[in-house]
Amino acid sequence: MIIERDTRVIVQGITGHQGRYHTRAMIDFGTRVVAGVTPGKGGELVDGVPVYDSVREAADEQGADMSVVFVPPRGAADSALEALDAGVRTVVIVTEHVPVHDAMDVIQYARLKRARVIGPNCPGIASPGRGKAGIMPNPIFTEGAVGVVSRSGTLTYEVVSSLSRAGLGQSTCLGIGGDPVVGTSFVDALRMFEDDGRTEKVVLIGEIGGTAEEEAAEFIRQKMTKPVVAYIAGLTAPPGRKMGHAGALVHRGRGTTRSKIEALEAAGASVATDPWSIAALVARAGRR
Amino acid sequence: MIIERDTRVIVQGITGHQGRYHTRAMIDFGTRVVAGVTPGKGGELVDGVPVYDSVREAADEQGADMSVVFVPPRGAADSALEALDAGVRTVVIVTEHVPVHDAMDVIQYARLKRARVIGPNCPGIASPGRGKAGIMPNPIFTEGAVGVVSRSGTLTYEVVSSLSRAGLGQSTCLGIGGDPVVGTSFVDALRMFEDDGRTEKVVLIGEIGGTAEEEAAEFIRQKMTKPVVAYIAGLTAPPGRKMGHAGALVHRGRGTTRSKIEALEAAGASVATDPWSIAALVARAGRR
Amino acid sequence: MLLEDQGKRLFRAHGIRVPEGRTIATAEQVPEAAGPVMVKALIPAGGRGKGGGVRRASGTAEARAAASALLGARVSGHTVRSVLVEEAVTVSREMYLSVSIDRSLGLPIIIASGSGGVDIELVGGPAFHRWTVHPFLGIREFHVRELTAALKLEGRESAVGDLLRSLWAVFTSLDCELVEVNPLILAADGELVAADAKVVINDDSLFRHPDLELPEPDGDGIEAAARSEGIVFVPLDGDIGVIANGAGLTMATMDALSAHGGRTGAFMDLGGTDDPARVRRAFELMAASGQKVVLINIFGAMTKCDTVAQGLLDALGGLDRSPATVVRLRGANEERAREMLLAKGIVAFPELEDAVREAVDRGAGK
Amino acid sequence: MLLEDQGKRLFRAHGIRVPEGRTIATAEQVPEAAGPVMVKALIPAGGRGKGGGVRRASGTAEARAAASALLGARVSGHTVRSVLVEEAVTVSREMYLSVSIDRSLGLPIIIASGSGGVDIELVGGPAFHRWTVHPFLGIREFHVRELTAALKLEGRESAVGDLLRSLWAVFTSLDCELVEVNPLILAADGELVAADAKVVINDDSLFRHPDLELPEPDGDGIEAAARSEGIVFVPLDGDIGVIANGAGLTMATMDALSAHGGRTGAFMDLGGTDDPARVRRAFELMAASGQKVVLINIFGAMTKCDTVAQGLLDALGGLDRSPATVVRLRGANEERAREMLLAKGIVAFPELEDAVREAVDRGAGK
Repeated sequence: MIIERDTRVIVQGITGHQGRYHTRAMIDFGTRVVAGVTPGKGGELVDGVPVYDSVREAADEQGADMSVVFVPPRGAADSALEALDAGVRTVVIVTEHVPVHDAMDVIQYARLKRARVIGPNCPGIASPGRGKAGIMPNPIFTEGAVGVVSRSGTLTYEVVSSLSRAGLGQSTCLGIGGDPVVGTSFVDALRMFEDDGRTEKVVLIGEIGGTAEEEAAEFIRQKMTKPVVAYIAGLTAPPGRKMGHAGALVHRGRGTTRSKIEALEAAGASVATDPWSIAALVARAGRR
Repeated sequence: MIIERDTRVIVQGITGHQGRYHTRAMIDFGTRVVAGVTPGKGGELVDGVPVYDSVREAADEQGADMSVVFVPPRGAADSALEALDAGVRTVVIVTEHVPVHDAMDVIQYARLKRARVIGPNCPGIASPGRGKAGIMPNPIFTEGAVGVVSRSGTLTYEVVSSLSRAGLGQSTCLGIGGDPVVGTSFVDALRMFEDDGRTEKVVLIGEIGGTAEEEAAEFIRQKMTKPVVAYIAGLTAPPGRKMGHAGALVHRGRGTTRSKIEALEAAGASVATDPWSIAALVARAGRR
Repeated sequence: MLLEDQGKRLFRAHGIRVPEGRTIATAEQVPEAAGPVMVKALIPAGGRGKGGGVRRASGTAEARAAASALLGARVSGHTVRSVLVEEAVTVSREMYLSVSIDRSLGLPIIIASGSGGVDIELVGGPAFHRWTVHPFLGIREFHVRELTAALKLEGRESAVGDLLRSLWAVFTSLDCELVEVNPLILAADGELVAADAKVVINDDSLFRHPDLELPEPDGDGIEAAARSEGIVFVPLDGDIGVIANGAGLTMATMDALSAHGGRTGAFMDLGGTDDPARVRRAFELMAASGQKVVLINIFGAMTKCDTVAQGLLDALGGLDRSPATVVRLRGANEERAREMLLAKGIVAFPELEDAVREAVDRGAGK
Repeated sequence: MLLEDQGKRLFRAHGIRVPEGRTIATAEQVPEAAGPVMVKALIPAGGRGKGGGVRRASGTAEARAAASALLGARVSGHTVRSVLVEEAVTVSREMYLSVSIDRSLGLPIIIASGSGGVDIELVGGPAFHRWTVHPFLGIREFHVRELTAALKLEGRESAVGDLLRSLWAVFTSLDCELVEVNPLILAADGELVAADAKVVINDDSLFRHPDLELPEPDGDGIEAAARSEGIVFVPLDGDIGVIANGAGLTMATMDALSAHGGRTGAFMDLGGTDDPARVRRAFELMAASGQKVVLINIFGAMTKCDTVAQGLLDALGGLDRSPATVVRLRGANEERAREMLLAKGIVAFPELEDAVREAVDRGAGK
């Protein structure tokens, strides 16, 4: 799903600290990282990966199906637009603190180009045994049939790690990002998991703020045949305060944990009350 | 193809001279004209068709799959964008002299909305026995299996009329418009005719300027199984002069009739040397 | 969020009519008023009206009294440092108009209502009209026509168009999350007047607006100090401080505490770091916030567990008194971190559940 | 298309450096020159260089002689009414840069070449780099980076960015079909200078630019008179004038004439009309253009055949001498029109082929 063994991945901002570190980790995960891009650094090598001055050059010479953007906030949108303009089909924006108007532009341009944006402010995607585009830690994963989708980073690692310890491997883990406006929604992810032959069960990790979980619940009710286990963080977060994520904000009474949990339960999802109970619920979850 | 018996058509600029005239003609053709739009004229009736102040209202109350725009050049793009924004799937822009930057905006917004624009500066579309959106004259058509696509207006009527006299009815006749930038290209039209169960043979009427016919030839060579008869106007037009249509301009040696005819013949199309020989070529054309 | 007077200056610069007014910091500065005036607390928060932060005065003396009462008072959780004194516009009708971002659609949205006195909590309800505006198109004539009809301002299309395009210009040029006019007034003289101005600028875009002076955030020194280090600190009313890395994990830890009978006293999202000094600073700030217990929950990825352990040990070594500290570590370099802590007598739990129970027990004074 | 001096004034207003120059209408107005100058014919057409319309002069006397030779002369089919005299920039390198519209893609396109002296006919060839620019995005930093590399102007990214954004601003704000700088000069002082300015404005957008003074179109009075009536008239070198309705039909009629041995003397696209007076005026203009034969080919749709017949009869009634007239009619009210014409002794052919043969025969004087 989204990333396969033969997906040609490029890294934008590959010569930075984060870019270098995660390029190594992606290669170790088995990802086909074919090129890096840093303007002015064309011709260098990072861990054996050739660096180009532009995505267009990288795409012309190496092919580029997917890009991971590690470029700082001021240049992140420009880099993502450059990738989309050069025909990259999936752009993962890891960068945190991307201006929200920039995010809207990038996401709408992707829509125009029939491409996909994941993020911004997201850990990316990992499909154990196939490839990874982003920053999720390699050791937590095992190959399997659980699809995981989440607005969070470390909480997701926590959950994936506990799934792996419980012998529940993952098909694909997708971090959609913690910003108010993101390119790939829960509903998009659920639709892909429902259609994905490798995925049997789905874990959805949400949090307060917005109505993405309520929309996910509606999709689960109407379209999902695969079982969904959900967990929503933020039950005790005070309203009106941003809780770390720009998107995690209960505003004018909307987006509470309570409304999300109720919607998901009404839609037939099992909702875990603690992160550590998720694995057990997944193990028990049957085909609906 | 594009317009069917149950397609709900609205008319933007319905209270103008052209709008009224062609609304009547579309209804006579059997088209389901459900509403008209003229800001400030909401509540009126034109030939029994209710008029609304906005597309949104018209769409909410009557449904709107398709719109025909008769609004003058200054407001044509705004009207088309309004229709696209309200969810109309196909917008036919009849208006001549739409600024080319406006046309680009409208076409790109349609792309974003996964909708179709036909035109600007086009006679629209007619599918005998099903419906018509545009200004082609009703009496020239007969129901049949010849698909016609053209950059021209009256020349198309001439050809359709001669096809009808020769007993060769039409499945759909699509006028893509004479401007340099149009929403639906020859290639788009050929692809639809190739997939259309009602169409057995295709007539393509081109003219000097641009490379749309050359691209059509490439598509015919690679993808078309149905026979194509072509005619290209402008063999004797002098280079560097706009011949009536803004798009009919041989510029810097590109877009000559000669190059178009050669490309089409090389692709296996039959090319007529006179408009009056088209019908005979169509009658003779076999499945390739 | 900008203060109302900043928002109104922006509006005026974009050609939007706002009431004549003056910002003052002491009651003596209240200008002589010819007629009735509004006296409004300048705080970066909505709901001031309900909180008593907006008063009407019939003349200068009343205005002074109102300013005097407001200055220095707490309104909606903020201390009032300045007030706006402005002409009271003679109202023919009150309306609502805003441009914001619809999260679900990921698009700007205009929300409008032709009837005044609307409860802002109901924005999105049936009394409100909504139009998404595509960022690639901006405001088009059809938006203006539809908004004019929705606001029942037929015949004033040109004024509505000017207003809407100006609000859009503020919204886009300043990277806003919200530009709200509530109420928008149809004045007795037939003009449209923005009687209030609520402008919320996207935090992540501030680098593009270096000249913009944002109001000092209220809140105590620890919050401000944490912010200056890029650490999110939110004070809460319990006694267990939670330090975790990542917003979701921090909230999940708080929720787990609560589910087991604990009460979180502060939320601290450490974010990603590979710098022990930063961890140390975070712990010191948390310790200074007066928590009885601090629960540290780290999942090591980019942030390594041993980095956190080192930072924590550095902090503890430098503090005279420190709160009871419960540590839970998972992930990269977890073993090494556990050994480092154990050498100093600190047990790091591998399971969150155990750490949560321990923290709750300590908080309850068991 | 704007004249070069107009284009350069636009460029300058957008911050683009252009050579210092002056527009003059007589050789006496040539300013005193300190060094070498360029003397350039101001005509709305490309290819002036090849046509001898651009001359270099080493000083004032040479410049006067060049201006004198150019003023009043015909260059590339246009009469030179004014010339531009400007400083000759010391060239370090010549380049090419334009923004235009790619018809196939329906998108704006930047075309650039780092090597000068390029043959403009080869634009799009391998020496040229091309980037579409999405109208919804405009110029972005990545375009600037790529253009800088393509022009081999590394280290001058900021100057390239300013230039490209300015050209884009001209292109979009003036509804251009083409904004071309050929050559773009890297001057000896290291600055980028637009040595030429070709700006083609989309005719259909002129209503948005009422202040723009376009050069008087050359061409004879009939062309201008037709244009003022919204009729397209193109003079050609044969003797059969073609009046038809619709661009495609008119061209097809010309082609058919040619295929049968005739030579078209003028193209006239009547467009759509339901006004006999307009048809009459069209025929009168065609008659005045001195054709031996006029072939009228009308397919009646919105334009009815009887309207055309009436207009034609009105015209013929008012003319002392008229060319031989061959009429072919099809479509709405065809029968009625044929009767109207027959009553005045004119046979209207139903088949185009027959009408074409008749017109060719008449043209050949048979």
